[in-house]
Amino acid sequence: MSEIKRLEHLFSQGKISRRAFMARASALGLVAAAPSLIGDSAFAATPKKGGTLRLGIGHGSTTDTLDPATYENLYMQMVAGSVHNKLTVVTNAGDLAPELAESWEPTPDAQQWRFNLRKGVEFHNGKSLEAADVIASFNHHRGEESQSAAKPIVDPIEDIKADGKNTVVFTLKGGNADFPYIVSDYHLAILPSRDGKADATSGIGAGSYTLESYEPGVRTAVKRAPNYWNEEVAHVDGAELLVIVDVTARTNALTTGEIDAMDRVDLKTAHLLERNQDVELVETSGNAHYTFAMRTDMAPFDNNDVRLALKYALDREALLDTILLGHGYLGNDFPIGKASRYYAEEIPQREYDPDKAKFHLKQAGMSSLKVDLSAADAAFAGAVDAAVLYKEHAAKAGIDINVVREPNDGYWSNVWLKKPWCAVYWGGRPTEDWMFSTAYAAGAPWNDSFWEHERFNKLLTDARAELDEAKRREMYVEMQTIVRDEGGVVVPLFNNYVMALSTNVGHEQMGNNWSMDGFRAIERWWLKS
Amino acid sequence: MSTNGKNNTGNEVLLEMRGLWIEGQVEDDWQEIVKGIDVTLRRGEVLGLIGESGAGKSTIGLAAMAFARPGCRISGGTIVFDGVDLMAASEYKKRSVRGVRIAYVAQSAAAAFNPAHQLIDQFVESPVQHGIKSRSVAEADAKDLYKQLLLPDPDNIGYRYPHQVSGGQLQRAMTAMAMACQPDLIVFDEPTTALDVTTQIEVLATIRDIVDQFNTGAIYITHDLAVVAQMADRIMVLRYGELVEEADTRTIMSDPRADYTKTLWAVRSFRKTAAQQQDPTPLVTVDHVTAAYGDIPVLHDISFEIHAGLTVAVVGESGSGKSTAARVITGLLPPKEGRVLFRDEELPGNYWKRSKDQLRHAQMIYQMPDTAINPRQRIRDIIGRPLTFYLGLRGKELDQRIRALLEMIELDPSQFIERYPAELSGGQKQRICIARALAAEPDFIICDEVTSALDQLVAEEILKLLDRLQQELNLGYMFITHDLATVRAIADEVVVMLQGEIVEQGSKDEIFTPPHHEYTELLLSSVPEMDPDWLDRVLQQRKEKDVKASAQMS
Amino acid sequence: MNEPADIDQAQTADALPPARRERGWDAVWRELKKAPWTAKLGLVLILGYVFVAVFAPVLTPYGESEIVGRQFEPWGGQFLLGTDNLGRDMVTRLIYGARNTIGIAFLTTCLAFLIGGVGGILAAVLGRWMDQLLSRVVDILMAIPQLIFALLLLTIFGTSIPVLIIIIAVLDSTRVFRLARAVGANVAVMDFVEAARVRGEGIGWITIREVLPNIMAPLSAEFGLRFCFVFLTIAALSFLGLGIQPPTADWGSMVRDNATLITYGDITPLLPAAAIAMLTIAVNFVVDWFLHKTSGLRDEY
Amino acid sequence: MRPIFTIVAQRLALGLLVLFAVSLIIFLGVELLPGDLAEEILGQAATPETVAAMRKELGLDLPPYIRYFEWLGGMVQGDFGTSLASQREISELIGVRLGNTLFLAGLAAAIAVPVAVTLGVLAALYRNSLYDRAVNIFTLTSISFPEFFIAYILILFLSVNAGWFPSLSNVTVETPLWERIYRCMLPALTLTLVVTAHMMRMTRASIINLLSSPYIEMANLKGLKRSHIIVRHALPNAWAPIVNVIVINLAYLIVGVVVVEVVFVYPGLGQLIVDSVQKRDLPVVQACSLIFAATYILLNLTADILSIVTNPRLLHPR
Repeated sequence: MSEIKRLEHLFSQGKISRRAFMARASALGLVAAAPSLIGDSAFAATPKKGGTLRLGIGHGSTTDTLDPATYENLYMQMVAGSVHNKLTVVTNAGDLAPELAESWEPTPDAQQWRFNLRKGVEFHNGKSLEAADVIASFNHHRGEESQSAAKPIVDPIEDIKADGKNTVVFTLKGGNADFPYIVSDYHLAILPSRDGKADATSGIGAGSYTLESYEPGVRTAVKRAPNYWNEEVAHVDGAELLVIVDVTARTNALTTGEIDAMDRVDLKTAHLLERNQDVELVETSGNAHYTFAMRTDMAPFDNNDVRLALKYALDREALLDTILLGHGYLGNDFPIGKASRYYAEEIPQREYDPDKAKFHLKQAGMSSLKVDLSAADAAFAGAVDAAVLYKEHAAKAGIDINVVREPNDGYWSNVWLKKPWCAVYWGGRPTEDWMFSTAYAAGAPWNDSFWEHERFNKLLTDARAELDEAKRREMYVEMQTIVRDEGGVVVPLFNNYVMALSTNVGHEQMGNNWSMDGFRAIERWWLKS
Repeated sequence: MSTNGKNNTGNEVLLEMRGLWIEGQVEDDWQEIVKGIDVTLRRGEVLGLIGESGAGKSTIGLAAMAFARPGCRISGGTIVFDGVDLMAASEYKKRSVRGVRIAYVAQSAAAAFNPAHQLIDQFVESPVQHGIKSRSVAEADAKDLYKQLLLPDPDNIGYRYPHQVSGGQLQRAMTAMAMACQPDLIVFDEPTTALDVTTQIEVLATIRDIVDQFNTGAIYITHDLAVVAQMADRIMVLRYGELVEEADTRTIMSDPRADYTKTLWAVRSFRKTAAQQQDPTPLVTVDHVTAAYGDIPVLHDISFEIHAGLTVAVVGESGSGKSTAARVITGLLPPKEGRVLFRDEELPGNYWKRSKDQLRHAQMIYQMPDTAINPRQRIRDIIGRPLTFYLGLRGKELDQRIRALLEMIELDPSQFIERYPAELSGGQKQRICIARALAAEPDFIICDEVTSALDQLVAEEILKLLDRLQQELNLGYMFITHDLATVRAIADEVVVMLQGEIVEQGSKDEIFTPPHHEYTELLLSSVPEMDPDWLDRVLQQRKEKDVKASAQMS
Repeated sequence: MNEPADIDQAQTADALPPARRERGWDAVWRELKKAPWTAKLGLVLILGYVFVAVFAPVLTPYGESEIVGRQFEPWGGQFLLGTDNLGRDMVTRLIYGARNTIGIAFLTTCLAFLIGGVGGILAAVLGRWMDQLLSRVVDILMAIPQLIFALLLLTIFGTSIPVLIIIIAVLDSTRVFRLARAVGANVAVMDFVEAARVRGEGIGWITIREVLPNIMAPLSAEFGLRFCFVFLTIAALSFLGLGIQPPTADWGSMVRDNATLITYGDITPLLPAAAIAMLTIAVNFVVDWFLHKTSGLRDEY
Repeated sequence: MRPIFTIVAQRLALGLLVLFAVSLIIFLGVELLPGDLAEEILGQAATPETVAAMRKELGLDLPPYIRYFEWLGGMVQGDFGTSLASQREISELIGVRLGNTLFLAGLAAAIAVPVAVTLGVLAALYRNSLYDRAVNIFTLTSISFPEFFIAYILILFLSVNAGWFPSLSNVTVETPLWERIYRCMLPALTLTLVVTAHMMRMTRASIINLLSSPYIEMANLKGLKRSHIIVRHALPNAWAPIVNVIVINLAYLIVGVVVVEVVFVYPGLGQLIVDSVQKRDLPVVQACSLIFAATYILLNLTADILSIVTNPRLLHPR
């Protein structure tokens, strides 16, 4: 198969993004051929109105609540994606677009942001959107008492003020060029407010669909909001979200036509499901990744040569094949993925090289190394298997990894951030700054490698407030290089979002920032008949 | 009925069984239970089948209905009932005979009535299911029969459940049920064995009346000679599935021919050797004991003594509290009031407060040898345990003592010492129980109905053995029994109990010589005698007495 | 005319019951030959499983969790039944699965019988407050939904194999207790137990020497059934992700890991499921026969 | 009839004590779980501040015994409390799901019990026949498979291949009855296969056990038909053990079906419990445990009452 054919195939299957396709196609000198190809084959169909889209979701819990502060699984994230709007939205192409905010502008130091709200927007209960609602919605996550999962991302906000009815001014503690991206986070749904308090529990939002019925961990039904501002989305009349935790049940439901689409395809049998004429397998490469975090404040991981030795001692290809069965892409020891703007594709991929590992071990003054690696499948599916594989690979470099199986329960409280070396999952963050500040900045609560790097930390602060695209890109590439070569985290794999759709479901290019078309499947997809 | 010829037994043959062979399954092999028996029964005739356990008498009785119990099969012979060859008949044909033309009265009415249904439902079942009578007619018949059989409240007793009716009444209700289709033949399978003697006499009387009245043929199966003498026109003596002797009742009673028959007849001849010198201090004294199971009182103010070398027989019917008295003595049931003394020394009420030695001195032999010894232990262990436990014997000494004990109870040690109880006959098991009791070297032994589960000949042997041991070892016995014949055979002193109280006590001679206490009188007079006219006589006497009594009343 | 005394019934009567003098292996062999085909089949299967379980390391070509090839290799060739999702040999996993699953289920059942059996007999023999106490404790344990309890305990103590064994054993011992108490109570009222009490025997002797041998039959039948239930319980827990944890091979999780394949008509997940089913059927067949033998039922009338 | 009331009263009193003990044990069990609700809900996103804030709001910072007695106080007044995780009324949270669980259990029982008893009676009637052996082997086989496996097999054949029944049983409150039965058919069939063997074998064994009793012989000697003997003479006396085993299986159908719920995505109580234990949502775990324990106690009581009602000895004392 020629390279372009392969790309085309990948692309039409959604395995690579439009952007990646374009990039690779242009690299092959095929730009001329591309537009027609894209235009004709994949996305020519016009969306059709009507019908009820039924989605099988593999992760939901009976303890879920409608409060956006508690959203933690795909089931609620899908509710968030359809019932609620945010100030901004990341489009399926990966660009930032206005949603409830019509426009925004920063001060030159990127420390103060003015968001002009879209006029005439109504919540599902008929209330008009005002600046007060936005303020209340953000304050819902802020403050000492906050239990919100979004508390860390709203903490940098110093102050929020209304400037008239339709403008909100955010003052940050420091400059942040990515702030418009941050406000697209699914937790930061804009809720109707009363007397300065956001109504978080009634399920009333300003999204394209209204909540019809909601049962945590079981089933949610939504129907199209009658006077939603954006005519271009919300094709289906309604949608039904079913929590189907068991993957076999989910697959059966799809094959028997009881649902139209599902997430989290069983990777082991994905190739079999693909043979089904009525099913389309869709993959998107996002920012979600697996890591093995070493505590750089502890021996022997305080020695960068040891860290490098371990980074070289892992056969990532084998891991990708075995753990993800190829449904993902290789990590290069930095946490920035293909869905990110400043993804440094140009940095050479780190290869499995036992000799280099031995060399670095020698540099560290060691002839052999024995370390414990803590893992549980709570970290990510196949974490224990991955650790076992790692052990086998590393053995060839004279490194003896002792795999410690940790209990699933309490893994995040008892192992992560505690044990010297453990397996970790990151869902990824929409912006580089966000990712780095969360887990790599010195003193960040989730800096699971307890890493401190002066140059990196300076770049981080500078890049955050830098509004010049080119300069920013340069800075982020440098940061990725630093993390790759000096950081305390092994990033072996980025996992794809693998979904299966009935061929009756129509869609355009899939957003790859999150699973299920960036959580927007309900308003972006349609039914062909 | 009965042999005094007041009924005509017709000449027409009702049932004819020729060369009857029946086999039973033992493990995998079939063993013969009945070996070529011929039975002929004429209409209206009562045939008695008598023999010890294993004689095959019940099996023959059931074969008359062309029925074999599970695990048995009729392997040869012919069964012709009223001209119909039942062996060749279809299952359907056999069913139409059973319950309609031949009926069955079982040994234990309490077990043979279905506990889930009312008596009358079970009465009407045969006639209704066989389509002979409608339910309402059958119910009316039932009430008539209940009345004839002198059941109390005949109009309503049918609506009771079996457990609400006493044993004697149930047995009569079962006889009534057998009569439901007015059959030509009734098979009575030990119908009074499970009853107390005083109840037995009433049931015997009603059975005889009803058979007489309807001129029904009957096969009466029993192990009790005296009973069969009252009931049967003709008697067949069976042993090991073979016929020993057959003759009409009077002939066989007065002039038995076969040796076996003679030994059966002689069984009740044993008499205990005369009592020895009496030790003034009693071994055991039961001193004004009152006892109860929970709130239900069972013993009221009981006192008696047991002396070394003597046998105290405690007599009474079921529920009289005689076994409870034994439980009080052994400490299984602490008395509410009163005390138990051993050699003038008070024993703690509860057995686990007693010393090992106190326990050792009082041993017990039980009614059912099957449940009294652990089926999972060898004879060596069963007898050896008290030796080890009380006397601390070990090794060779232990082995020798076990063998000596086995010899003492007349079992060959080399043959028996390694066996399990399942490989022993009932009598042998009871001997093992005796050996176990003796092993403790006790001063006195409580014998709780030790012979009632055994055949007469075997029982007699056990009694003899106990007597011999008593003389050799100067043991005191407390002998609990309901059987006055046994009392007569072994007792030195007698305690008669009724409803938890002692009604009479004294030496054997005192008790058996009139004048008796009223209840003792009833007991004594109810024991069947080997005289075919006994039943008529007793009934006659009682009637006269009643008339007298009512005359006095009025 | 003979004197009655001359007929020594005691001596002659021992001819009556057929003298079953043979014991030991001969008797066992004889019983086996008479067993129905289902029981024979069951026994052969059980022996086969035990053999495989005991000699697992000898029989298997590879190590238990050794990755020997690519994932999902087809049947035949180097890997008789192919490889699993990590490239481990399926035959090896199945055989080790037998070892682990049977071993764990067996240990669990033994422990359950130790706890429940001893408790049950004690309750039956001692009666009164002991019976009340133990029975009420068991009532409470049985009233707590097993699943919640197992879930709680497994979360508290972690899902290690010893913990798994202890928890299932404790939960299962309640049923054993009930049975042991019921059949024990029947034996405890027998005269020979009373005789032992009155002899002054201690509770240990009565429990072990007098009562236990007489309730072995129903207990061993129950042992077979319980074994199967434990087996299935472990499989169910594995399905919920709480059972035996990888990389230890066990049939329950092997079924679960590959269950999606059934939808596509691939029979790989059937192998461990069939292994489970065959063993439970085999045990049930043998138990059936055993129950039938010991209950002394004659089936035809 | 008096003994029934006495027994019922005694059992109910005892049942309350058992419930109390159960609640205490479950409470202690949840207390012993590593981590608490706050940590579990926040998961990877937990920071010490958010955890502390959440604990404070939920009252998790109070000493355990105070929380227990507060909960007990509410419980005695019929107040199940609110779920810590979702802040919803537990009665409302559980109500629908309990209904679903009971419906599925009822449906399975409605199929399984008559089938099992009929099969058992027939097996006793024609014992050792080909039919008996076939039924025996079939039922043994059906309980020998793990239940999730049976479920998958049924889905494969009846849903994926044949398309007769849906593979999902996602019912809601509004689902009409027939639709509900149709949707619940596969889980009900799975459960039927799981429980039938036990009940059928017990029915057969109890009846055969009675066949050697004198009153069965008596019935034979009355010339009654075999079927009449089994149904009229054996069955009424075999009810007690049969009812007992039915009750045990009913309890199982209500309490132990989480696996089936997972496979068929049926919104019953099982899944709620698993989630709540994982989230340390104590009040929900407590409420579910108590409901299950009460179900178990009530079912046993029912069995006892039925044994009395079917046993004239106890129903009509002398």
